[in-house]
Amino acid sequence: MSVRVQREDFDVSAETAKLIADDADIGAIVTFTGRVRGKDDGRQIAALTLEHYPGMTEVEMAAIEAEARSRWPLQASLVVHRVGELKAGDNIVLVIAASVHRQAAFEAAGFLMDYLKTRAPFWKKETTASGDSAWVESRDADEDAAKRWR
Amino acid sequence: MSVRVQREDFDVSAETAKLIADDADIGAIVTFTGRVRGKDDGRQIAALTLEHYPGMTEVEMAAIEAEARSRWPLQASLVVHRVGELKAGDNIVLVIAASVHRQAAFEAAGFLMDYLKTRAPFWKKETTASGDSAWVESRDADEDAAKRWR
Amino acid sequence: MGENAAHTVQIRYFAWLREKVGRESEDVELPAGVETVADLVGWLQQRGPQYVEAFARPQVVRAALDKVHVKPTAALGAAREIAFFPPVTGG
Amino acid sequence: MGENAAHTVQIRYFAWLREKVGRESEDVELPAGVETVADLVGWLQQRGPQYVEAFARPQVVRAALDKVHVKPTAALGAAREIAFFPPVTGG
Repeated sequence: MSVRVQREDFDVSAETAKLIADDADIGAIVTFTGRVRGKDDGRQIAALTLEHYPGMTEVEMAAIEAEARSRWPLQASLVVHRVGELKAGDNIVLVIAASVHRQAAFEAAGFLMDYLKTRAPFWKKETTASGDSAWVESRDADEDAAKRWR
Repeated sequence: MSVRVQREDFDVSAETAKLIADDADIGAIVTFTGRVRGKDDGRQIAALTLEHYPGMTEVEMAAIEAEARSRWPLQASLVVHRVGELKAGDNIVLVIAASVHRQAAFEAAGFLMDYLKTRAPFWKKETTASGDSAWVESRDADEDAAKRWR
Repeated sequence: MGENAAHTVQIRYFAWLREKVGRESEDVELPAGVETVADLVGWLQQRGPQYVEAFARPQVVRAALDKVHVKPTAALGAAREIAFFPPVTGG
Repeated sequence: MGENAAHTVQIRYFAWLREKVGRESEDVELPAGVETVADLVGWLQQRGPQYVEAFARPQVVRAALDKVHVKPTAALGAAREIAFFPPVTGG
């Protein structure tokens, strides 16, 4: 039931423990963690810079989370997105969805990621091992993934 | 790439870190945690006993994991299932699926849970707060969930 | 096998089948004519009321031969371990 | 508004739009006739080659009015903050 934009890393177990506390109705917890890959289309990636639109980011993330909670019976949910300079292997994004049964938790977590990828104002710039940098282009696959929820 | 049956609890972050190590191709990690709920159909649940069929359990879990890996391009996967005496709020099962992109990780984690629920020889016995105990009945919803992968 | 050679198998019971039968396992010598899982269930039910009750609702009894899920029509063949249990409820 | 009252807005640029325009934001007074997001893009492109280049491929430029996603046909209305950015690539 919260969204955060932060520079710091996150810990999945610690975030889960804080989120679910002692809610005895929760039987299913799905987490998604997105990481900086060391390769993209064959290029060696040394670093990734995450830029965002402060103010709009939080509003969009909260709207996406509210939409998920209106569609599925969630006991708890969380979206954390990092910004700033990241390197290969670093965590980028965390989504947690907790529900009584697993179907709602799985679907809500997938929905949160699909909408986050296509609506939340974040942009990635890759720096390769050779020092070149370029803005990551959006993937048609992400648009297609988001469309299945309409 | 492994399955375990154990009495001890597990830690999602620690299991994830061990599993993915420094695999730089992994961009997406989905975890599922199943917990003992404090209520079931309105009954207050004090404890849950997990019985299994030693030998067959491990064979079935390994077969389910192998099937997932033949269907999706997974960099890593893990299934841990607890047995013995558990109480409300305790973890029961952990599934982790890691891949380059998120779709494979989400689908594989969902598949692993659906197949585990309908094929792995585990049985739950609930003890209510008033001391009554009864074997949990299988859910048609679990059979239906497993069928969608055929 | 089966048809012309009786052989000894271990039968294992789990969950409420174990409770109803009153034991975790037993070794039995399969008599001639007991060819399939369903045959074995029928034969067991002649052995006492606890077996009759355990197998009273065949639609909620599952079986495995040597730790592999099978249907009631499966031939016992050379299986050494036959297990009976309710539909699984793990996860 | 819009039709009969020019008003000052802050325009913000993100990612490669920011790099091509060469600034993060600017305050501009909207001239009469600039009613929609698309009108504003057309007007900006008259202000210099960096804008021409930044908006050369309109299909990869997205806009927000007061931090809400909008289409190019959206009326600027009383918006105080107009943002231009590429398709998002977070997550």
